[in-house]
Amino acid sequence: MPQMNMVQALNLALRQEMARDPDVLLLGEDVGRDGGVFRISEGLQEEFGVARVIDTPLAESGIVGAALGMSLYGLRPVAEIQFMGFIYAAFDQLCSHAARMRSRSRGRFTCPLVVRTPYGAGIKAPELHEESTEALFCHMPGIKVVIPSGPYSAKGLLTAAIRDPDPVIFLEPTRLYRLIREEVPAEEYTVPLGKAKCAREGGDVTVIAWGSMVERTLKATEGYRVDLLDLQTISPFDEEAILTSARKTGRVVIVQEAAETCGFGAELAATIAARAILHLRAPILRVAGFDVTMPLPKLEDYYIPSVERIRKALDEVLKY
Amino acid sequence: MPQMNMVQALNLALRQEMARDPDVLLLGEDVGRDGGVFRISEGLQEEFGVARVIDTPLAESGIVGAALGMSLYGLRPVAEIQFMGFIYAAFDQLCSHAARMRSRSRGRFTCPLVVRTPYGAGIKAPELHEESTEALFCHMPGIKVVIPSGPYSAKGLLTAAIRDPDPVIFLEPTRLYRLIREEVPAEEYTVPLGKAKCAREGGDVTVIAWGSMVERTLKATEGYRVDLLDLQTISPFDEEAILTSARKTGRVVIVQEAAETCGFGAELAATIAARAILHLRAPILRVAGFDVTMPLPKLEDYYIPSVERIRKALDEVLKY
Amino acid sequence: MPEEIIGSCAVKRLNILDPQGNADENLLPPLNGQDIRRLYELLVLSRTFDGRALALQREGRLGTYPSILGQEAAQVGSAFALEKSDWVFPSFREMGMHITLGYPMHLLYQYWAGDERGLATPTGLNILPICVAVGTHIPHAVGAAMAASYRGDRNAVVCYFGDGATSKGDFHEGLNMAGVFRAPVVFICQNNQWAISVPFDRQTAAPSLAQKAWGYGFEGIQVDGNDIFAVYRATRTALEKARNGGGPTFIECHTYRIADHTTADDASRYRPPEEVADWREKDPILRLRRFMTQRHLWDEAYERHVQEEATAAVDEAVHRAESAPKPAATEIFDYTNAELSPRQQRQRKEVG
Amino acid sequence: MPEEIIGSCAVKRLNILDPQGNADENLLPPLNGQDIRRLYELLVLSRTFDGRALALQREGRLGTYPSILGQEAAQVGSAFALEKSDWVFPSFREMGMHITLGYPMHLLYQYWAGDERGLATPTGLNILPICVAVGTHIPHAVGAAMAASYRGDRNAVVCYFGDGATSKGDFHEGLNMAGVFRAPVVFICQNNQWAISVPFDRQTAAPSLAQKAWGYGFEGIQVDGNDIFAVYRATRTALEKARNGGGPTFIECHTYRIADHTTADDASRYRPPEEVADWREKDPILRLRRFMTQRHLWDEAYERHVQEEATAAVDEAVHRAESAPKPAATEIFDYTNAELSPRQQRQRKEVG
Ligand SMILES: Cc1ncc(C[n+]2csc(CCOP(=O)(O)OP(=O)(O)O)c2C)c(N)n1
Ligand SMILES: Cc1ncc(C[n+]2csc(CCOP(=O)(O)OP(=O)(O)O)c2C)c(N)n1
Ligand SMILES: [Mg+2]
Ligand SMILES: [Mg+2]
Repeated sequence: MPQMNMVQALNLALRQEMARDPDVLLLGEDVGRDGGVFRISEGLQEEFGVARVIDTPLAESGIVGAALGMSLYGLRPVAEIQFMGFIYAAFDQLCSHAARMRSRSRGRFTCPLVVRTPYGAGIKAPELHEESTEALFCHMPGIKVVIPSGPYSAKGLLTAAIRDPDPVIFLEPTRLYRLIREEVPAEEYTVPLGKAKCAREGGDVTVIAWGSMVERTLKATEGYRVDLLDLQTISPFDEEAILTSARKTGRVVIVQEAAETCGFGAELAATIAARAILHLRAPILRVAGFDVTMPLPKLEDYYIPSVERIRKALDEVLKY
Repeated sequence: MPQMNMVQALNLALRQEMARDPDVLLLGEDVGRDGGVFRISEGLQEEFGVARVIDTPLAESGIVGAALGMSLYGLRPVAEIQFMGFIYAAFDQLCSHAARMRSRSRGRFTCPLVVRTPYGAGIKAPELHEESTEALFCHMPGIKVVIPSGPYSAKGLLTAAIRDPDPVIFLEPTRLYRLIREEVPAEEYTVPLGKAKCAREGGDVTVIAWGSMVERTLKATEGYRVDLLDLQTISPFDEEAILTSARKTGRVVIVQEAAETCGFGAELAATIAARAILHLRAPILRVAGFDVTMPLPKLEDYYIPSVERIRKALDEVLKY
Repeated sequence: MPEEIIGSCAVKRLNILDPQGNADENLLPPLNGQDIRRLYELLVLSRTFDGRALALQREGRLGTYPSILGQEAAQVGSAFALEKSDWVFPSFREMGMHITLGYPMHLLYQYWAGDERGLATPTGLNILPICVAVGTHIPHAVGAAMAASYRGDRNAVVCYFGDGATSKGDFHEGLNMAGVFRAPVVFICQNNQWAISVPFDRQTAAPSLAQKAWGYGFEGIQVDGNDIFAVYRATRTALEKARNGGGPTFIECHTYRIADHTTADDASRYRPPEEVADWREKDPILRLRRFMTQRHLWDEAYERHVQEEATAAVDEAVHRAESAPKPAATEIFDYTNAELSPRQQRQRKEVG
Repeated sequence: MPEEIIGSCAVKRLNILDPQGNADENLLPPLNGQDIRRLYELLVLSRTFDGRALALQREGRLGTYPSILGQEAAQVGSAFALEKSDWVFPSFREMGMHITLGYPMHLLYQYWAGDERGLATPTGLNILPICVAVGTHIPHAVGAAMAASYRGDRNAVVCYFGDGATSKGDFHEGLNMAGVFRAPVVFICQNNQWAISVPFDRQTAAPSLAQKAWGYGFEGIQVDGNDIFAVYRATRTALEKARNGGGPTFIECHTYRIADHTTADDASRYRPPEEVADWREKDPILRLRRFMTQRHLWDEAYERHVQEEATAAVDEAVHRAESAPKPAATEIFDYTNAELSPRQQRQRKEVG
């Protein structure tokens, strides 16, 4: 099986889905000629033409809105928002329309649409280039939120997202784009949406992470006996996997890059506190970004949950 | 002391703050001549002139962005978004700018800005007129989120919000605008931001609610011995009050109008699960809206947490 | 070298039928007597539908409702130019369009009574759900038009909105993209002079909306929106252009909202009654009737017939709407996603 | 009645100084020799600052950096027309404006090295922080201009952005509001022909950006953005108009991004080298130098002096920026809100 990084895996997923289904097309800023600022769509305009790999004007709401219109017509557009920090301009389109069109039309019109965007910190980039506000999109019934943590899951999840009948926000951890290489099947495959992956098994603590934090959490949990759940999809998320593990271990640590308050970790803790609390022996701890404006590069390392902070939380829950 | 409903209390707060401080001005769609679609700014354009009560074009991002620019210049604008369902278009301005300007400029520029908007269900209005997505704004460090539950708190909190040095999103429960009348001081006063109010005291269960749900939760908890905390501000929220009560009662029920997943109740549950779990005897229950698109009037009553659903949760935690 | 003119634009207004019912023969579109009667009947039906909606609302049988009174020609005239296979992205005040295209009236009543089943467009029609969030559907229309081009379909896309919508960012992003991609889309703006209480001259400092199209590199035209022939002609021309690869057109229908903004509004708070009275004189139905009278297409008996048919159709629609079975509580779940998550399944059990 | 013209517009382009350094005497703004030398020195300083930034970035001493190469005249010429008390809302590629207004260069280097302390504008200057989210600062400028009017201040507001920004909804909402409220704001668009890899003609189908202003009911003008006199003159005229209650103006500076989009970009992937070579011929500094040579305002000795001064100033700025003490970890908390919440206080203790 070939070794790939996440950029190559995503590129291959797009290429294969485009080859397979003429309704799949790409649009976004600089996705065509330039191949995307991270080169995710490199070579695809040459291969599939300018009508299928569309460089758009600089207009995030317009991009998502137009992609949505394409999906209503029956296509399966994959829109790119250049960085997650610029998706806020498309918030209305996602929340008021993509999430609701199926419901509004009682199923007559649907939006099989994927919005891809690089997210997360650790790349020493300018303001708004390192956001991790995935939780916002999990409070929008009707939308799915998918976050791979490595090349293998990236390819399988993106393929599944493109084939999904509903709108999917697909967040790509920028820091990991070229950091991890692993074996990735050259053929098409899907990784099912809504299912967590057990990235490490052990019995003492349930550790839950997703996307950019999985790699770091794997490091941090070395030498500990933990169940490390990589959520892969956070909306809808794999309640069963989480509850099963939490009930077994009685200790939970959640690792989230985003600011602590109202991050996705809150939902996980609340779910466990409602449905597994009698099995717990320790407080549910969140290791998270702080409740501050995401800092610029000089200070960002203080913000991002570190291996040390994760270990401190593990040691803390293990005291009980 | 005069009896007032929330509309009158809010109107009085605006009038008094405008009289007190020439830097306070209002802008939004239909806020001037028409006095606002809910009449919150009734009479204010007559009194303070068209330069201070400004009818804007139909452009939510522009309204919030322009208000923000005014606040940077040194004014204290109060912008109205006609319904919360239309604030998503201003999400970028709130999240990328209002929340960050102080940090970005290291304190050189600040945004003493209030964005008022009616929110919440139960008024049999069209689509997007009954949103309760307050949690989204609690995941934006730098922004405060304030939600009154009655005329008295509405007046005092709005006054405090206008005087606050940072941006405040002020959510007004539409269903309660004219439902509750109570004594409201004719003079100026503030209700401090960030502090919960104990709306009912009892020792068996801690019940937490805010805004539109307080009135209903008061009804539902009649005959129960509960601490009912009305949060009043949800960002930042009164952790101390919540933890103190939760440690005392050992049972927690959270009542939230918004869709369950990733609503603000999740943060409350997570906070308690991290810092008071050893005192709990029962699961932390959320009574919340369902994870569906907010229904139109014919079905909305099935969506909004009912007295029955709240009581069911109380009875459930009381079993432990 | 110094100051040089690098471009110029003139914005036109099209008017064919004047308030007295006189038409400019050169511009009159090729419609036969039957077509014209059909147009008239659709106008009357739309107005009848609308009047009934207002009455039902007063009786508490409908929710908040936005009247189309005075704007019927802009809606019927434009929709009449469409093919069944075209795609339509409405705002919330174009029930005359729905009626013209054969969207079942009982569904419209159901929707305005607060029942989303009213937005399940029957197959065979490509009318998107009513869009409440002003202007936000404009990019959808552009995307759909790009999709039609991509597929090589000869479908055109029509997008309706009001003067207020032209202030929204999505209007701009949508129109700009339509220009860049030469999308086969026709933007039909009903400039009814008001956005709730905000008059046109506070909505924009531009003297016309049509001129905004120049900034997007395509043609904008103003038409007398109470002149059904002008609306029809401009729409047909634009649709043909779109189908033939000529790209988008912006049509400003200059009309007037005779009624309150919605049943929740009281326009007398902000609007001079004389203005309303002036515009009543320019009534689109009256105008067509005068034209038809001149051409012997109209008489009292015909009028009675048309009114009776309209009333009967509306009665029937109200009846159908009101005798629809109550939606089940579990309906709130069934269209959120293609498949429910385990959590949604659990929640669904709670309601029934 | 039929088709009538209801409005028309012509869009102008202003050019005073040609690439050979010849000027149109009638249009030349009233600048004396000292002013002109000052302009030249600012151009050279801006370019020196920029070149050093690129060098520092290559050495890993700066983060991603967007070069202003080729756009210096548009920035220096416009900023030179401002008063100190005016308010400026920049985008991210106007360091020539910062330098002209006396914004400390070491702060700019600090900022581009990833330290937010670089955006703490010194008191006395009203330059807002660099705005990374394209176009989103435009409504702020409009609001500030409305605030200046409201206060009765004679301050004008200037807002800078690129061609790409004109596609954003916030551009539209901001300009439309500026028109409606006749806000004292000048929009300065640096149309450098590219938005990363997207060329101007894929950004909009309109042949000029200046013409977009017509849709907002105020004047738009294109200037040769590499002609510092044209830029200065147009800006001064617009500022005077703004101060005198004449409302907003849109100025399109027709210029070119000679460098890659940023240091993270490789423009050779998408852009023909001949195009870049053509534009190098139109270099704004060369052009002013030719003009000054004709007028005996420039000679080799002067050039050496100007270059030396610029280098020294840049050396000093780099030194100051790099010898600034490291920011404390707790700094990440200290500007989020005026006061920290109990939770933020707890978190703050975790980092130090
Ligand atoms: C984005 C958005 N903002 C505000 C509203 C509330 N609102 C409903 S209709 C309307 C005015 C619309 O004016 P216009 O576009 O001219 O359409 P008209 O009502 O005149 O048909 C407003 C402000 C809304 N529905 N959507
Ligand atoms: C809202 C937003 N979308 C995308 C980006 C990423 N981005 C940074 S600069 C740029 C192009 C900007 O083009 P233009 O406005 O012409 O300015 P220029 O870079 O040419 O100075 C893009 C797409 C961004 N910063 N902000
Ligand atoms: Mg209107
Ligand atoms: Mg550019």
